[in-house]
Amino acid sequence: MNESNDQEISPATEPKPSPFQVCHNKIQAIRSQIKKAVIGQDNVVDLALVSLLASGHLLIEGVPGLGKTLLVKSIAKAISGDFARIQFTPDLMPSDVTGHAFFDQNDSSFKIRKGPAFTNLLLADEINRAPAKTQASLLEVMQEQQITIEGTPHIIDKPFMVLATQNPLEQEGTYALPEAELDRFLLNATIEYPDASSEEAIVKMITEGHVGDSFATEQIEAVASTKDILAMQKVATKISVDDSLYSYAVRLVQASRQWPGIRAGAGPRATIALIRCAKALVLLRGGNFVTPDDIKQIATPVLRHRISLSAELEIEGVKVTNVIHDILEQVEAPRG
Amino acid sequence: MDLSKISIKLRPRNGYAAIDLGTRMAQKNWKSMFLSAVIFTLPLFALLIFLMPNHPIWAIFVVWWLKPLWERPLLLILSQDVFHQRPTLKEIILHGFKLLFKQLIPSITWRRFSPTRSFDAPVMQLENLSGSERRERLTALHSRSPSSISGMTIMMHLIESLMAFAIMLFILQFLPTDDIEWKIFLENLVTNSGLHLYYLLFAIGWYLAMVLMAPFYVAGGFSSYLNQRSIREAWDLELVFRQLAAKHKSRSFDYKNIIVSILVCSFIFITPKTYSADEQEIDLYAEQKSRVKAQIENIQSGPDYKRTETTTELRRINPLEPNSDEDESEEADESKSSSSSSLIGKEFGRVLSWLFLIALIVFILFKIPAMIEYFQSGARSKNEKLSNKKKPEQLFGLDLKLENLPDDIVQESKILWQQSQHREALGLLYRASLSKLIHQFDCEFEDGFTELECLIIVQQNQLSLSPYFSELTQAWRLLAYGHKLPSEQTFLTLADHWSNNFVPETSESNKQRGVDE
Amino acid sequence: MLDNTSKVETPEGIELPLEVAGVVPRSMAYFIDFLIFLTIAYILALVMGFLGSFGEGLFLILYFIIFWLYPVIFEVFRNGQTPGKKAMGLKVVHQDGTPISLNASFVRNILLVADFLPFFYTAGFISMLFNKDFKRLGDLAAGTVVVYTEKENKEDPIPQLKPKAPALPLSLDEQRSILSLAERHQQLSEARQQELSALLPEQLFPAKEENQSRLKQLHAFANWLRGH
Amino acid sequence: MRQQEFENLYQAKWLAFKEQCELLEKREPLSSEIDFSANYREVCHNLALAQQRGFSPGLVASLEKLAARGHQQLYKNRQSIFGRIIRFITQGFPRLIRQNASLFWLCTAICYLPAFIVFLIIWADPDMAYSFLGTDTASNLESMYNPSHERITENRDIDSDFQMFGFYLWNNISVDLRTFAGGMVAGIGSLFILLLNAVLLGAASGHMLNMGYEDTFFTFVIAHGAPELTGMVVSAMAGLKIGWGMIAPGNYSRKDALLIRSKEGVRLLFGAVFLTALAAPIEAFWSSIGTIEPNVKYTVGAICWVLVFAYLFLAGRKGVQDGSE
Repeated sequence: MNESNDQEISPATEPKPSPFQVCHNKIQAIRSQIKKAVIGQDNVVDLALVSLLASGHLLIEGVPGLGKTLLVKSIAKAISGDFARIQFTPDLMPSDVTGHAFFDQNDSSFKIRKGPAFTNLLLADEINRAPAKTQASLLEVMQEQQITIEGTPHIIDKPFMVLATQNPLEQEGTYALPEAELDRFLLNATIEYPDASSEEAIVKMITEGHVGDSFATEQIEAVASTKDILAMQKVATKISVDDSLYSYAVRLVQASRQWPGIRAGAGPRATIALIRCAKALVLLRGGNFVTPDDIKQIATPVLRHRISLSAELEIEGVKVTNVIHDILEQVEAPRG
Repeated sequence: MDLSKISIKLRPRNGYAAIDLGTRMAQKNWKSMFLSAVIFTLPLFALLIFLMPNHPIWAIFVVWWLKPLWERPLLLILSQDVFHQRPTLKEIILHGFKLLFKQLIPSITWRRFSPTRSFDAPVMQLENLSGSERRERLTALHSRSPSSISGMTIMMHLIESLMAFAIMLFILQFLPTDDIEWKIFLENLVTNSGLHLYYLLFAIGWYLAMVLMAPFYVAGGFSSYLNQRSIREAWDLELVFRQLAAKHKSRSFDYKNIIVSILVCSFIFITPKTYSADEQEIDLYAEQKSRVKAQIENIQSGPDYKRTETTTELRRINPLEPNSDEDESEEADESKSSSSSSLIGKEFGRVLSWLFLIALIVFILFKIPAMIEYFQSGARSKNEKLSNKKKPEQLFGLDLKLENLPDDIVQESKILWQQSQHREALGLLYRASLSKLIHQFDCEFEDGFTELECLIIVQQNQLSLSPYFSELTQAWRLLAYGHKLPSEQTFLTLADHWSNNFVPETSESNKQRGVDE
Repeated sequence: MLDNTSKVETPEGIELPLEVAGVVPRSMAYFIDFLIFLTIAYILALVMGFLGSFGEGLFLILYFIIFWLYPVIFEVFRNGQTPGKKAMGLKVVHQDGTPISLNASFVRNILLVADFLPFFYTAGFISMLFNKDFKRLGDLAAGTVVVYTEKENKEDPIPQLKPKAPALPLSLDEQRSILSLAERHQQLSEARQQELSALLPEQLFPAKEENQSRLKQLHAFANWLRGH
Repeated sequence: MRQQEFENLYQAKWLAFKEQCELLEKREPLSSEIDFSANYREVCHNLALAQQRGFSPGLVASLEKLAARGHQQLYKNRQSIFGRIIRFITQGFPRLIRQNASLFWLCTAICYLPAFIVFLIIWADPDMAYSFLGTDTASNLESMYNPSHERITENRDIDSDFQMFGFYLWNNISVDLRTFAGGMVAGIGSLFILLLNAVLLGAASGHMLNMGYEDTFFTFVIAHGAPELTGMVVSAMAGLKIGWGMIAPGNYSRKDALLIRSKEGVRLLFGAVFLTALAAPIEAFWSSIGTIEPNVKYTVGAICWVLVFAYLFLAGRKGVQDGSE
């Protein structure tokens, strides 16, 4: 999924700056800041921004070491938000995620030590390496947007977004997330090796004396605030959607349930996710209405982790993406 | 000692779960129980062996028979442990010897074969009941009691005897006898013509199995008893209530005799009196049952175990005779088969064999291309097949068939526009264009194509009308999804130019290639 | 405190009790399975006997399958229950309480051979008798336990009475016991219930309502505790 | 909140959740609006509350049961078994062997070195054959592979081929499984069975060579020997894995080490069973044909060996995932 020629063809927006236009400008500014540091991963950057605008969580799959931390750091800096990273390990405890209460000797009272989950952007690295218990605590935070420590609920500051990575290569010692829980993630991005030119740029940047992430993030300016993000999230919901597109989204998701070769299709939350993400995508691209193309584009990352294939297709080595591609090709798009 | 420190979790359980709790209790106290069992039996066993060296079986038989007696100290240990009292070894021995003589005769005669022996023991030993009192109490406890208790007796006996054999055979394996074929030995044992050595080993095996298992059996009975009391008498609640009472009484509570007092105090109240008639029957029935079971038990604790024998044979085929020996059995099998099967069956079998072989080969041949395909490209191939299958013949779900469109499209759409049905008007133009593109310009649109993708196809086909179509598409998209009405002027221009682009027949349109708007 | 359940903490932070089953019900379940196995094998032998050498070959294959895979198939596809286990109300689960997987079922059933050692399952019996969760060697290696399938134990209704607060503060355990007494009022004889309530201290009962029996008052407490 | 209030508040949800569990237990799909995991979590919360507030044992027990049912459903492994098996065979197993390459070579050495030594011994001193094999087995072998034996010169009936197919399948795989189980005795059992077979193999080949029956013997053995002997080696690997877990548990407790090792071990065992099952039809239907030229048989045999090793060392090098977990 990459930028299509949507932008060139999409109609010029009205002359006076609409709230959509303002948001678009802002988000583009954020995007270009991030791209200063994160090179050659436009796809993932876009998906992360979409997920941020749609106030959802992002599940990233891909080989380790492709700058996921950098991505999260950059976003956090660009939106002047907090950032935390948790490396999930087999011995990670739920309280390492959420925090815990402890007894303070000085004034002999219980104090709360807030865990890394109290942040705006949380990078949960290799979640499938932690035992189910710790995963469950993270998933709960994601769902409830609040953390209960010693019976007292603590609300997490918004915006709150989790970027979780899964490790596909390592099977030994991983705990697969229960299928029902994968639904918690709005989008599923795959991170891939950068293409040759981007790699060149990265190498250049690093060899010109700037070693490590610090330089990369240093040059990012905070062009927005967390409040802006909340405002933009609100604006994103106001993007107009034609009725025919709702039924298109429903058709797509329903097709995923009846498609031959799919064992478990996506649930109705997928439909909601499709629309929400398409709206956010439009905002990112700079439009003020959703077109079928937006839905089509966002469908793969929205559906990929919500679909599982039947045994036959698994044996044949068919990928979920291929099947989604088929669905997109064959489910009637709204026209005329 | 503190009542709150009762060492087991009491609550009404199902019968087997109660026995399992007993197993846990026995695990906890196993060392002392095992030790006291050995202390009480080994001297007797050794003495008997010494007295009758030629009849070790009798020695072990006596020890076995006296089980109810030497199980009593074990029960003592358990009952004390329930309240975290750990009697010293000396106390056990002292108390134990006193206990041995309690109701001695019935215990080792008619009560010996009761299938609920370990369940009944606490009534006699801990509640100190005898005679009709005891019988009444037992009747009450047995009524609606689960079958698990006699089940346990049978299973534990089975395990004990299996273990006895296993231990014996295990020892036999290490003895340098030239013929250690245990089957022959078993025959010897049964026909009484074997060596005394075997009897001795058997006695030792049995003895070990007995002292090993006894704690579990006693504990299983005891905890079933406690469970039954929890169910029938809410013994678990009584403990809590007594504790509560003790907390609120000014004078200190007498903990010392707590077990006895709790155990004994309440048996009259167990069941409503109306049940008594039934219970008599139950009691009779139980007795009958016990007699039958005792017989079974008797048989089962004997040495003759045909069934287990067969299993062992099955399982022992090859760890010691590994597969290089197959040739031997091959011959054996062949000779067997020729004699055993009928001629028709054999023919039939032959046919089936061929069928099987052919099926196997066909299957492999059939699967080879699939495998190669899998290794080569894997994903795509199947996927393509799948999409080909799914590709529908009819083009769009939309109303794009030529005959369903009005004859004069431009006119029709203009009328619609004037009627303020703007969306329909532009929609008609757009749909008509698509329809023409499909039917006259041979554009291939998939079902899932959006307007933009259709446009791309048109542009790729380098049709002359693509600039016009692009304009139309944009106007349509703005209207349909952005809900932005094009100006009347725009619409009219689009409508007027429509026929220029689409109405000419295919041949003409080809000629028109290059004509720009 | 000794109990025959082992607690499993789930990812959600609650403790689920697994009521593990011990040697007696499990041996019985095995015995039933063994009889079924023998019956199947016998029938197979009868049928295959008609087919000559082919039949013998087929018999050996089928025998092989039922000998090694009979428990595996049932455990994986029938919710952890072989027919014998089902009859005894047992099932196999992972020790974390999740349903058994193919691999685990395979391990535990192949290792029946190890449990058989040296003869007649002695190793298995001893392991089961001395293990806290009654695991045999196969269970130890596969990380499985055999548990009782929970029976439908519906909550028993308590006698409806006008709620009344007890005169003393009660601990959780004591409250629970009073509720439990009320829940079990149909299983226990009236006399026994009276006797149990007589055990409780005088101070618990509000003095003025002596005309009501203690048991009645206890039931009223139970109603109060339940919050009627 | 009192118990009654609590019950009134949540009763409907518990009932609904119970119905959802029942549906899932029957392997029926849930209606799509239901958020099962959220419902489950709520039941868990309710249970925790009920436990903490000392609600009646009946209620706590029924909530516990409800939570347990949900737990079973939520954490069910929904991967399809068939797909996993195929992927394991095509990729997972060869990879596993390569991961454990040193153990594989060790077991191969344990198998073939003693065999070779025994072979040499018997070659040097033909009489030793009888002490290695025992008189019965030796004479059996002699009559089996005597070139003048009628079964060598004639083809066996197809149905007895099939009979033998069943026998090989049953017997050889059973040996594999036992070899694995032998690992429970600190690995000694596995080693013992492997060595025993190795010695028999060496002794039999040596003896046959001495008797001059080498063609009949080796033509019979060579083709199916490739998967079968390899399967045996692999099953010994599996057994040693768990045996080693008991001897040298490393940083784990013995119990945990055993658990972890047997997880790996059983995957090796699956592979071993696969190889052995592959050997059975070859042995029954191909090896038994006595009328084919020895050269052809040797060639086919050599191809079998090459194929087996090529499979173990080349298959599954590409591709992403190993589905055997």
